Amino acid sequence: MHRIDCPWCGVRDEAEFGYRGDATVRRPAADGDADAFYAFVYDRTNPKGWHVEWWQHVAGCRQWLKVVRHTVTHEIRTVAKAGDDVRAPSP
Amino acid sequence: MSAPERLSPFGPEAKPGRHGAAGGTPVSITERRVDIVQVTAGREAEAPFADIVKDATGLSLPPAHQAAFSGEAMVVWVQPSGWLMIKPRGDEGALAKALAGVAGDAVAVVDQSHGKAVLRLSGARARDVLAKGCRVDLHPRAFLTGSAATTTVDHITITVVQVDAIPTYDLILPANFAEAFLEWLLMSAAEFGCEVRPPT
Amino acid sequence: MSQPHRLAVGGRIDRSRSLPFRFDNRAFAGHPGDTLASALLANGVRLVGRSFKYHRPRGIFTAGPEEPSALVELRTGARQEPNTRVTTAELFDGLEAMSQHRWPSLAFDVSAVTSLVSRFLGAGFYYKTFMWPPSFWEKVYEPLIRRAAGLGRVAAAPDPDAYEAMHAHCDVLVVGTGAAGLAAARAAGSAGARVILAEQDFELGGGLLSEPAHESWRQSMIAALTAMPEVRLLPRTTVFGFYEHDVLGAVERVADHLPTPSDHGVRQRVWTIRARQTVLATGATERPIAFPDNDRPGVMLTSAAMTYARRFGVRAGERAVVFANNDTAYDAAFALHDAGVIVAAIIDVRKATPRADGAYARNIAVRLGSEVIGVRGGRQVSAVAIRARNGGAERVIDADLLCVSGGWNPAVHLQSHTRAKLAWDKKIAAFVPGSPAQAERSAGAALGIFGIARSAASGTRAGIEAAAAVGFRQASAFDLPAPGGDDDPRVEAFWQVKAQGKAFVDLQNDVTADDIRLAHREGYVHVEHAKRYTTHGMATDQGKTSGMLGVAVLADARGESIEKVGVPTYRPYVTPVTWGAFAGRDVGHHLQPIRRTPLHHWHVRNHGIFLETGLWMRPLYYSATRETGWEPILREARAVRQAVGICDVSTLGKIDVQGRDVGIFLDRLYTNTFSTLAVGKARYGLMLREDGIVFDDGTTSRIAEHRHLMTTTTAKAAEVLAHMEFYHQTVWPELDVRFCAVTDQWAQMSVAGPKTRLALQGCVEGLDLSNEAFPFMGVGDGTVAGCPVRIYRVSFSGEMAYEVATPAGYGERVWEAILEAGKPHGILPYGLEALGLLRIEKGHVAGPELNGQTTARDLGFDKMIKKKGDFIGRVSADRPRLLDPDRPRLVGIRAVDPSFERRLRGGAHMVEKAASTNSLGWVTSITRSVELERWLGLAMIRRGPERIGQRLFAAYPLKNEVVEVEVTSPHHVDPENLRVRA
Amino acid sequence: MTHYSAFRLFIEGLRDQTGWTRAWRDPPPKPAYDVVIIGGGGHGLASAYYLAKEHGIANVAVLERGQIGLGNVGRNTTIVRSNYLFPENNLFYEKSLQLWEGLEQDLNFNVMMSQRGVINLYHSDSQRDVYARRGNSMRLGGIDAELIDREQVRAMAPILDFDNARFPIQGGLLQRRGGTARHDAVAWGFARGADRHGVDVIQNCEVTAIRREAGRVVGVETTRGYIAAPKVGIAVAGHTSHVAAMAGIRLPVESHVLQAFVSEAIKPVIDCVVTFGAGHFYISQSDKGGLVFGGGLDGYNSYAQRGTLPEAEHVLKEGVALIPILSRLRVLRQWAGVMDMTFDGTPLICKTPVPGLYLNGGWCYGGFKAIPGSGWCFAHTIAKDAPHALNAAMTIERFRDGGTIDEKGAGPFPWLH
Ligand SMILES: Cc1cc2nc3c(=O)[nH]c(=O)nc-3n(C[C@H](O)[C@H](O)[C@H](O)COP(=O)(O)OP(=O)(O)OC[C@H]3O[C@@H](n4cnc5c(N)ncnc54)[C@H](O)[C@@H]3O)c2cc1C
Ligand SMILES: NC(=O)c1ccc[n+]([C@@H]2O[C@H](COP(=O)([O-])OP(=O)(O)OC[C@H]3O[C@@H](n4cnc5c(N)ncnc54)[C@H](O)[C@@H]3O)[C@@H](O)[C@H]2O)c1
Ligand SMILES: Cc1cc2nc3c(=O)[nH]c(=O)nc-3n(C[C@H](O)[C@H](O)[C@H](O)COP(=O)(O)O)c2cc1C
Ligand SMILES: [Zn+2]
Repeated sequence: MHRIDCPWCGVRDEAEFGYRGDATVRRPAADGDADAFYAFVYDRTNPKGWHVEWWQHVAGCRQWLKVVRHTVTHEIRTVAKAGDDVRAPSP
Repeated sequence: MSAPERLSPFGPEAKPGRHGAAGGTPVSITERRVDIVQVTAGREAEAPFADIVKDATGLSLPPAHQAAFSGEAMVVWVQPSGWLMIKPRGDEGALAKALAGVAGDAVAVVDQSHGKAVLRLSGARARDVLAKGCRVDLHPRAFLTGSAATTTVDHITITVVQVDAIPTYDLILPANFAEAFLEWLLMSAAEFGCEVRPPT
Repeated sequence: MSQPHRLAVGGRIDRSRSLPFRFDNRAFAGHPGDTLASALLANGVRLVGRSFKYHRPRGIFTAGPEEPSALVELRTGARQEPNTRVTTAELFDGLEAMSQHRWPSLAFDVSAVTSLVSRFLGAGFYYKTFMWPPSFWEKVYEPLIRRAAGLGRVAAAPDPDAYEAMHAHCDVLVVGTGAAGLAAARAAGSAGARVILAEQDFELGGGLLSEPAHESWRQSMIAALTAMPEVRLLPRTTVFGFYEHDVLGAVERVADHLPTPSDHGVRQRVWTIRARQTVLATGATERPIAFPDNDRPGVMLTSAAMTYARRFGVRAGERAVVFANNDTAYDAAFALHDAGVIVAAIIDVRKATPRADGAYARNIAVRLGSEVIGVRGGRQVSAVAIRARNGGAERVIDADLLCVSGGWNPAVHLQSHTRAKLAWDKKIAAFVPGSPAQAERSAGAALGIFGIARSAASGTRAGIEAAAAVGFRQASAFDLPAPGGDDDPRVEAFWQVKAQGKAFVDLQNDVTADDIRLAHREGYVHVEHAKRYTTHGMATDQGKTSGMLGVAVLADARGESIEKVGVPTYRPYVTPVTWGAFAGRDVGHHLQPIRRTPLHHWHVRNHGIFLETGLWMRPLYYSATRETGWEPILREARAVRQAVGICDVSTLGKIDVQGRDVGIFLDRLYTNTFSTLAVGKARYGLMLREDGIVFDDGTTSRIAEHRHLMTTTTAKAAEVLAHMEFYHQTVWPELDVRFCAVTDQWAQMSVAGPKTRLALQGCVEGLDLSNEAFPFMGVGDGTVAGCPVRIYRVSFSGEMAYEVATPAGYGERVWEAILEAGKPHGILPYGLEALGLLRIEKGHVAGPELNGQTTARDLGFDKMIKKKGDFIGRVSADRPRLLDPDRPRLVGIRAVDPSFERRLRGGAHMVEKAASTNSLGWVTSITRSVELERWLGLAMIRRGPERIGQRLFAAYPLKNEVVEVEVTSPHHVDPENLRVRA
Repeated sequence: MTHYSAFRLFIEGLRDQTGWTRAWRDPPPKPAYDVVIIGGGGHGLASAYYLAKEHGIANVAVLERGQIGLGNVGRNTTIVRSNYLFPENNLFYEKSLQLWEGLEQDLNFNVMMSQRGVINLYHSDSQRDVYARRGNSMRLGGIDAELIDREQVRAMAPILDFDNARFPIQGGLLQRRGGTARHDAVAWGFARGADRHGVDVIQNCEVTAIRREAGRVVGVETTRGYIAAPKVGIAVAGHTSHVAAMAGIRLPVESHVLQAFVSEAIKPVIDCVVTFGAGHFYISQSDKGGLVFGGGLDGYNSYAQRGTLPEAEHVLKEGVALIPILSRLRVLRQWAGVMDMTFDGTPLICKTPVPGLYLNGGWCYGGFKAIPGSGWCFAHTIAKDAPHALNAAMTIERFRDGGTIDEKGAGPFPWLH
């Protein structure tokens, strides 16, 4: 069971959160073309290692959080607010 | 406007009385009939809004996962720039209107008096009852009087506020789940015995 | 009720009380403090079960949860519980147990003939046969195999007992209460840490329970721990899994030692323990040695025989032979001797040991450099055949108990769950915990440390370190047990006796050393391949006692070290866990919490027939006589088409959206424009996912300049809110918008039908409902029966309709007031079914059309897609194959035959000719029409709009039905939308 | 190599099983092959087998980084069926099912294919219609499917809860030809079968790079040296993204974890495969007597082959809700496998932008049943350098051009499929 340290609420169980995948892809600007949207919607690195990803504290403060998590060990390195600039540590 | 009596969201079966094991030190469960308004301040609106609340209720806006109370009034942090303001039941919609009137556009004021239900759970074993569904650590080293947490209990999103050291908790829950939650709570408390008190 | 094998004195049982119990319908008695195993042994019962494959007689092999052989069906009726280890079942008054996996009786088991042909049934034999003739596999062979397999039987009726979950948090979790665990818990507890101490046994003490010399220390430790307010003791609690993020699962057997759980009590609970640090003081398991017939009843682990004598006051046999490769067995042998068991000989594979002197002092014969090569007796050991290892003649020693000790395996399972790698400890010839991968450390025998004093010291260290790691410093020291002589286990790695006969390496699954060698010969040389091919270590005991033997035999066959070969992956559960315990309270009707609308109890009182839709309960229709079929639905729908009806639509998702940028935000959320919506007006909106597929729809009203109230579908309410928050918080944080879910705040009812206005005018105050003052898509406030209402003039049914919303607590009052006012106009409440009927007639899309596969264009919403400006899904919706005119598109269909005999069904496929198999699309929704008096529906058909007027067939091969239909516009009723504006 | 038969078993029984030989050889890698298949799971081994058997291409190596058969093929809930909605899927899976039906004899290895029937339960009319759409699609494609009512479900699986359920059972979509097969045996049987045809099954040989010259594949770097091959097929399931990335290919694939469970062995209680329609739970009983069951994905990207506590609670509560008499039974073991989830839930069997490189992946949680069919189609695609009609739609391009095959309608969220 994941335990995620919400910057607002403290450490909480996975059950309170929703997931939305890779947070390194960004929605293209309003004039983005088909390629840009393909990349946003479908193209994924799918790393075996550190992954920067979206989790929402649904049954809590309802904030979308940027979580840096290891996809093999499930270790969580960072839990940041949506606007924060966080990167995956080098493997 | 004064409006007719509201129907309790806890359903017709929620009658005062004793449930579960006899003897021991039972916990008590009381429906709190209150008005609740959810307020969400826009950016930059938080500070002026805090003053407004202070003036209106005498309460400071509590920081993250805290609640502030004074008498029967309570303000509970629920999300960044978002609080629940709870007061004894008054005229229909009056609390929301009053707040909206003074807060203006920069603060979203939403009446939840019917959308949320409040149960007060109290007794020496209250913590043990909640531990059967509440995932948050309620141990006194981690959660004190004035602490608040929105979390899931029995799969339902509930805001838990510790009111005193007995311990007593106010459980703020979605009205549509009120009956289901009460059922769970009675089952979980049955081992210790449980007194359902008349609503206040 | 004599207990012939009960010792006169000693043990932790209460001889003053007697507990009657039954095994295989025979009556016996034991004492409080007994397990079923000790009570059976006390009564001289040796034969307890049959093995899985060969149905060989089996007895009690261990004294703990690692038991591979002695499994029974415990209790009867709805409480029957298969595969229960007699070694952990606490005796209670009236306990009933039956042997299992035998027929007709335990003593005479017909299936034991498999043993005679066992030479043909080597490992994996079934992969090589049963292939001819092909049809025989399913008809003949497999049914036979299935019947023969399996062990016990599950109960025939649902479980009457309750279970529950428990959530816990602690600084230090200590698993195990032997010398190491007690010391660790006390060290951590006295440092001030919050400690949980879990022990699977019903008594705390582990190995100490068989050490009378340390009893006072044990008691003082427990007393000290009990006195610490932040230490929680959990007996009868097995920690079954060590999961990620330092969460451990444990199961507490609250009432398994009672005939039934107490009133208001549960049988078991699953604990979810979030531990900042964990100390694994789980002890060690003794392991056997593989030799021919090492599975006979009467062959037992040496420590188990000792435990029966010392803890339970039971002689597991009269005359014992001990077969060992290590020194700990001597201590056990001496304990047996001191308890009055004759120890005929100690057969030691080693050439020498300092312990031999202790044996001679007790007049126990020791045969060094010897091995056991066979066991005499079928259902019970009668003698043991031995020989010198360097070759020598066979000698036979009479004995009814053969104690075997092949050394000790530290209980490393929990650590292995964390993916920590094991390390090989040559000194004890066993795997020990490797460096930790999570916040844990091991102590005592679990770490490969033997001796009470040394274990206690190791536990103390672990407890101090664990507490320190989370910021607690030890405050006060406590006494440790006095060191007790020579604690060196001195073991010589010795695994198998190579002699003729079946030497088992997995007692429960009947895997022999020969099976392992066969697997190796056939190329299944990796330990995981060998495991799977032979099923070694896959039984209910997961190879806890004999697993290492198989590994050792494989290593020998490979000519490699055990360290190199490794063990198969250990996974949860340390011991198997009851399903019910995991389910907790979430069973039967409580599987999911029920979500009720504010009108729920009105529906209940007024004969609503309910349907579970997601978590909601919604009335399908109303019928006092509980009719089935279409009649009640048609009645309700007719009321709407001809007069007026009222329907509870409180389940629709409602989101209050406020802020200066609401208009901009909604424009990006919906395919159509909302920024232009006037205050006091509602508009229908369509949302896409970013891949261009329709996500959700609903009407949204502008309540004030900077405030909108959105409605979503019932099913998607939560998803839509999360979706909005996602885009707001992560993509467009600059927009000033705030969301608040208000679904629960409102009771909402749709009042629809040509007489709606008349009905509402009879009860609504403060709002002019005339068409001029309050046109279609208007929004306004008023009161009904003194309650505030907000009224939206929107229509799902296609009739003139008003949706009336009121704060939830007034729902019933408003609903009843409208019913009262509508009475003269023939008002009826209508349910989900009539609602569906009406919307299908009208051609409004819902769940079956918005199924995640359709685009806005597919649904005929081309006009709702704005040409300018960004919105979610805009770009992806224009991918070429989503624009393909050949895609299925929404149309209406009507049965050509107006009689209701040949019914249309949802899920039918559209085909060109009655016999065609080429699908042109499918039927999404159907209904009996009250307006057109025939079956009609909606369908997604390739080039559908181009086919309007054509005849096609709705094929439903599942029922061999084909119905001819005409393709029409989806709007079967009032396509001009006159009624809604009337 | 020893032929398997009852007669042979008899003979070997008489001579203490001494005559059996290795099921497959353990050859060292050769410097070059006509085709290299990366991945010794079900798909890789079946592909090699059919390359040799159907196309006469036997100079093939299957390179497995660890031991064959210990990936998903050796850890799944073994359900075999062809009850899919879209013809692009159901015709493909039907081909696979037909191959399953003769696999024992074909491979001379008893993979215990057992057609005891698969029931997908429905609990409401709307769910029935969704299943009916699927069942009718199957029937139009010539595939067996039946829509059964509550009483028919009861007759097949009387132990389900028909009386006290939160979500009462209304009926089910039944495919009688569906069932289960023995997971391990499938890997071993194909390995042995491929080996018999001359394929080299090479274990402990991890591919670390894909070498290209002038844009074309020429071979692979491995932990056991360079191996040349003009054609390379990827069949690495959970690791598809990584191996594809070795050739510069990025995919709409994420790795997610699915868990499975087995109970203690008990006497037969359920003969068919049952899938709960009001949650995520499916169950069957193995020939050994253990109940094998599972639920949904963990819900987040993961390569951890490890069971979790929330999923255990989730799956077991649905298990007890569906079959209350299992409440007192014990669950024995919990494990997990890494799924290569595509963004529409449908697999990829196709050529790639790199000539000579072929892709077989995106199996999600349903690739066990696909093993023979996928091997057969992939072999065809590699041998002919063109897809078979059965896998023509299973391309990477479908995500760009909007031709996704989204059976569930869950959209581009792999963890929801
Ligand atoms: C719990 C669970 C339940 C499931 N239930 C079902 C079910 O009921 N029915 C069904 O049809 N499907 C089911 N599946 C899905 C099915 O198991 C998989 O889709 C299928 O097995 C995947 O194909 P595979 O057998 O080739 O994969 P694998 O067996 O995983 O084979 C891939 C192989 O590639 C190897 N590899 C990876 N990288 C490299 C490299 N660089 N070099 C060399 N080798 C490499 C791996 O070691 C592995 O052996 C389930 C899966 C799981 C985990
Ligand atoms: N006499 C014996 O039979 C025996 C057996 C083992 C150890 N010892 C001796 O005891 C001393 C070691 O003490 P120790 O404390 O390390 O071991 P221990 O065997 O005394 O205690 C381990 C305890 O952990 C419990 N346990 C194991 N796994 C568990 C789980 N998953 N959940 C809950 N409880 C679990 C066991 O029931 C046992 O009570 C040494 O002297 C050793 O030689 C004796
Ligand atoms: C269909 C099936 C049946 C299984 N039956 C058993 C079983 O009876 N006993 C057991 O210990 N494991 C059983 N397993 C689980 C395996 O032991 C193993 O956990 C699984 O294949 C995953 O491998 P791993 O745990 O080594 O990673 C079974 C697995 C499958 C797929
Ligand atoms: Zn939070």
